[in-house]
Amino acid sequence: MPHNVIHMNAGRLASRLVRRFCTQAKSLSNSEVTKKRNDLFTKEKARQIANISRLEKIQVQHIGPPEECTLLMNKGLSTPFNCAMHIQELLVTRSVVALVNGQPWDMHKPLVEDCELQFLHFKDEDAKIPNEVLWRTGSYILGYVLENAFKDNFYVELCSFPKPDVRSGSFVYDADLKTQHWQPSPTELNCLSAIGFKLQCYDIKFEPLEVDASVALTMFKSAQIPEIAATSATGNTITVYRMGTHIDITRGPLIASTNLIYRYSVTAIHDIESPDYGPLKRVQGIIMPQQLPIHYWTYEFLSERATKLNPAPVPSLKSKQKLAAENGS
Amino acid sequence: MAAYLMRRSILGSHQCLRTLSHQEIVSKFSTTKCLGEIQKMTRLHVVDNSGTGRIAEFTGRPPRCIHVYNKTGVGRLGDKILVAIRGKKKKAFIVGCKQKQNFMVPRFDSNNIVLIEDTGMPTGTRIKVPIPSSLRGNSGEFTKILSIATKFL
Amino acid sequence: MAASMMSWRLSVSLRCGQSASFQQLDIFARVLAQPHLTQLHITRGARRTCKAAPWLSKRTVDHKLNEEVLTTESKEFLKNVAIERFKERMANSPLKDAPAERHQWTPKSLRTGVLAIKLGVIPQWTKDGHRFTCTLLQVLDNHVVRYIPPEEFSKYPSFKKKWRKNIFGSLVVGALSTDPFKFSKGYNNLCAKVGLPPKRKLTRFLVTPDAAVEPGTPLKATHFKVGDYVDCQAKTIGHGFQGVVKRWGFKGGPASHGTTKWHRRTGNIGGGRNKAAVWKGRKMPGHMGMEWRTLKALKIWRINTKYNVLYVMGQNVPGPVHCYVRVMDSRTLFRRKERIQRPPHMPTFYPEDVDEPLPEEIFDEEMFKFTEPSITFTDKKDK
Amino acid sequence: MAALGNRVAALGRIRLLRSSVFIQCRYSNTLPEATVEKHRKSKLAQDPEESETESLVAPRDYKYVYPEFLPDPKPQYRDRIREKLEHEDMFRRRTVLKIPEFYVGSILAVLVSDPYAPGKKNRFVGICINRSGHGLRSQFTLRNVVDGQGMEITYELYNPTIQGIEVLKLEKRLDPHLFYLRDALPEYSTIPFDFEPVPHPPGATIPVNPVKVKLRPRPWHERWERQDLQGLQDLELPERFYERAREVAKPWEKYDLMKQYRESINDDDAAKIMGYVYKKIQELEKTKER
Amino acid sequence: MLRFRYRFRQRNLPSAEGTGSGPAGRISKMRKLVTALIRHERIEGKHPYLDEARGYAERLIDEAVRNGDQHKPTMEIANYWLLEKDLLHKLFKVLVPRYENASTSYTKMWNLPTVYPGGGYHMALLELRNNPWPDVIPQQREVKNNLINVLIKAAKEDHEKNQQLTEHKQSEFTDQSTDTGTTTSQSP
Repeated sequence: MPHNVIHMNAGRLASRLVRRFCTQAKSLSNSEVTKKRNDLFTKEKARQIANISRLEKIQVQHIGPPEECTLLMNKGLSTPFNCAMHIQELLVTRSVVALVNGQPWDMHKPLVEDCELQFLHFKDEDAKIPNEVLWRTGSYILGYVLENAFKDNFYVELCSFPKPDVRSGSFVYDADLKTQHWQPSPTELNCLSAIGFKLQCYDIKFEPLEVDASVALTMFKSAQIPEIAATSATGNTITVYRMGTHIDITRGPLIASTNLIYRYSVTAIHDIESPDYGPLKRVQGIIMPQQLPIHYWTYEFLSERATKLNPAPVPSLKSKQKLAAENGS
Repeated sequence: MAAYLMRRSILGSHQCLRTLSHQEIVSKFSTTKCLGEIQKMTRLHVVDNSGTGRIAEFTGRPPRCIHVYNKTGVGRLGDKILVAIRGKKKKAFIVGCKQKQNFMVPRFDSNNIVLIEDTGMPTGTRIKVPIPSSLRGNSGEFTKILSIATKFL
Repeated sequence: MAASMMSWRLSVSLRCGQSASFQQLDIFARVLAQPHLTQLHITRGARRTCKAAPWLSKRTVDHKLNEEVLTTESKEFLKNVAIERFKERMANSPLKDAPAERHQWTPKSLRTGVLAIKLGVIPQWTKDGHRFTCTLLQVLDNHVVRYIPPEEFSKYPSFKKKWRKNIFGSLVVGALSTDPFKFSKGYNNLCAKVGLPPKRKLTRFLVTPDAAVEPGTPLKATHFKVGDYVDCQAKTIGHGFQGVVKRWGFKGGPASHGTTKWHRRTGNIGGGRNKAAVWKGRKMPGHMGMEWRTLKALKIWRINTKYNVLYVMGQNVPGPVHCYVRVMDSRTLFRRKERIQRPPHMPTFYPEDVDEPLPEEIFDEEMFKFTEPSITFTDKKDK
Repeated sequence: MAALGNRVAALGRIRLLRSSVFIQCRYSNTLPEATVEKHRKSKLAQDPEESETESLVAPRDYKYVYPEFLPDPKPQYRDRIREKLEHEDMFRRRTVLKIPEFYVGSILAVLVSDPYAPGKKNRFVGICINRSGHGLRSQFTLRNVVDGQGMEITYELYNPTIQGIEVLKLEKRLDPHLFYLRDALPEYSTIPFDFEPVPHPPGATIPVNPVKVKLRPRPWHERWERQDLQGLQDLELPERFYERAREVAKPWEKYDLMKQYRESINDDDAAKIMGYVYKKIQELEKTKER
Repeated sequence: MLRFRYRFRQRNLPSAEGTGSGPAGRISKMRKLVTALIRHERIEGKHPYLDEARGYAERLIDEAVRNGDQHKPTMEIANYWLLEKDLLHKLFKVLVPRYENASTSYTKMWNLPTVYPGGGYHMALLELRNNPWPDVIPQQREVKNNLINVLIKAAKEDHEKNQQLTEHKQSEFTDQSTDTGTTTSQSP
């Protein structure tokens, strides 16, 4: 799978479009939708595990400190996280993502074949992959924050987030907050930040699940899903991540657990205008990992920079189609 | 206590003994700088031309301080003291000290005194050695001493 | 650091009543696990304590925050940014101007002091050739950090009963600006409110409301006039636990003459008969030094405006060289009439008050200036 | 729960560190000199001190010609600004009064204002037996025997009542001090008040007087046999004195590099100070020429 | 000039070479330690002893660097301090060229963990700089690419760009103002 293709949430684009043209009588709430998706996710996961009828063993070659070793693991069940548990506790607590045969791989994604395994963390000499993974996770958590922050009578529709760009200073989530005239005060931004910041107290795992496009469609009711699915390796699957009860589409990978976060802030909410989705809000944030303790002054300086409008492209159907077409070819 | 005082006296005396008897009488004790100060039982050197002083020095029993008329008990320049000389008690003024002095004030190699009578008149008529110039600021009884001085430094 | 984080987290979770289905944290158990918060009672109450009061927020941060993670390039950049910002703020701050209302000095008004650093002792001479020693105190980078009016200050927990209520306000003066990376947010914000970089040392002076100075105002050596009398307060040199001979100057016992085990002892400590007790205040062995001591009514002989150095009379200002010294107007009744005739700068010296800039060296009238020819005496009668 | 474990471990570490922090009890509420220096030049300060202009390289003998400019070597008393202000005062005084070059062993005449003297002046001639002190405190001691009475006067070099210092004979002796003249025969320290000045051509090397002093028999002020003094004749003491001197001698102090370092201003600092002095002295000479 | 923090007062080390060895014993111990340091370039021992010996070693090297081997007193000092005479050659021919242009101290000192049950001493390690042994603390990871530094680097570039922009604007502004100034001055 080409990794650096468009990392977007397919969002609920279709549902959004559908609702725009066929007015719905019943008003939705985020909590109801979340519950429904969780049911579907649990069911699908159970189904996939039930599919594995007999255990097959694979050989996993671990590279790097503390020791190089070969592990005999279960195909389709064991994850890099399980491998780390066999080797050393340090790997369990600090690893952000794994490298499986040179490709980034989620810590909680089952291994499917014999492979070489490497664990990455934030203090690596070349920490590019963990940084990007963290930045993507930041965007993912923004989705969680937006879905959970608002009262039940506001139905927040998440749109998409672009490819993580660490050097831009902030990560982004574009969403329709249904409140176009709302300009959050600093205190309100703090409240938003606190939702993400609190996650570090809990050891919540990011569970990836590859689902069929049809299942994804029932989960998200998005017209965009087949297109995203087409870009995947198999041609008809979509990667869905669950964190606690929050489920979102992203190609991943994400970090291993929420307790790797040290500081998390929602820094700004900007108005943007999308040609296809109309006016949207661009929510920006900044995140720091537990492994890199940062002085508050430095953090405030960086968050100040993160308030500036992120130059990432505005979400639009055409660009997506175009990109999808490029990736497909 | 007696032994202690005796040691003191000998310590205090060595300097003037030396000036007098040209190194014939030598103390067997080592000496220290701090004992240059004038206190009770210190041997002194009479620098006026009075007969008593001259005889006392000649006989090898120079006067010794038996009281200092101030509150500290340590005699400084210009202080009045009581000395025992030739078996008599006599008053005297200190006109030169062996101990460390302030800047610009001379320090002498011996503790010099000038004898006075009970009336306040100096016993001698002339002081043989220079005396510190700062003493010229003193008033009262001391002016009579100044009048018989020959040299100020 | 960890403790402050924890309390912050606590407040966050209390403030945001987010209905999460996650297992609730046992926050209080975790707070109790903090040594910083549970072992407090031991640190206080001693006569000399090196530790700050536990209810104050932590002043410094773990040096690892900056040392282990950042490259030197990053550190330099951040430092430059900090310098730029503070320079800008200090230059643009409207607070630097003289306050709108300035009062006349009255004998009852109490001005602020300055926080100086002791540089050492040198001899100086008067015009009649008299030698005396001066202590040099440098007023280095002093700023007023904040002012609390009397009404508010009277409610402070640190307000002492012996101060009369609603008379004195509190004025915090800071010395030695430093970069903000060494300190915690709480400490930095004390100074940041008035646009100042964090100060290495803060101290508090009691002032009357008419002598209040606008926060952000720099204090210089010219806060005082030559000829003023000041009190100098500092911490004396520590000598550790000492016996009575060194601590109180007792005579001890004789070295020899049959003395056994009685050379540096204190002797009897209590009387017999009716007062069969050890009286309070009895001089005994104990910790010597490292205590706050004040030397009162010292004359300022000379001021160097270039280096902000005060030449203060005396060689016995407490403390070693490079210690902090609180210098304030003398509260003794010494030369009171003179002071009324020649009131001090009120509330402090502002450069706008004088038409020409002050000379580099200001001398007392009686003091010998080294540019003058040698002293010669003349007869009083001649005059 | 692993995360909790992590943090507790971290807390434990902090606690250990705290307990091992060394609290400096003797000098509390005090800054190290380096910190004060840093703050004087800090860019964050209201008006930071400008960095000094480059000083010149002084001739090598300046350290001995102007010893009073070297500060007290005790590090706990040193401060750059105090030394600088002190030096400024000293140069101001030098513009008014010519303080000549002299050494221990030179013969000087000092003219002092005296409020009690008839002409309000007092002159004393003597041999310099000691130079000591630093900065404005620097002092020298003159010794003479007048009317058979040995006397010494200590002058402060920068005392404003001094009206003139005249070098009658510029020479050095073999020892750093001549306190043993107190125990020597009087002729070694007798100098007439009308001693005629011995001219010394500028730029010529300073002659060293190799005279060996004969002491009177004991008792003395100090045990001279125990000191390494060059300017003494044979002391004519019994052998036991020399034996004892050998017993208490400390021959290693000659090689105790750290002791010497602690008791003197190091070469780099001295070069810096002397460079400044050299510059100032040159300025002084220029102004005098005009 | 010593380029490390030394104590204002020396430790007397009264029992450096057995109880009652006194100052002579102290200096003898120091000589042995300095010789060992020059010989092995890295030695381990009790902290107070090594801390004292450090000053002597530094001063010895400093003298050698300043004066060279043609200076008689320096050679005498070196001869005293180096008990094994072959080290004189090493001092003047190996160490002096090594430290000729040094801007830091010539030695380094490390605290070692206290051994239990040891003699209750704080142990330390003293070494010459740039010695041939492997580093005491292995080389640390490069921190250039961690998240914070990447963000700060990007911020720095932004900052520089902004500064250039503002400078550009200011220069335009000043040009205009000078123009207007000349016109007004010309008008009367």
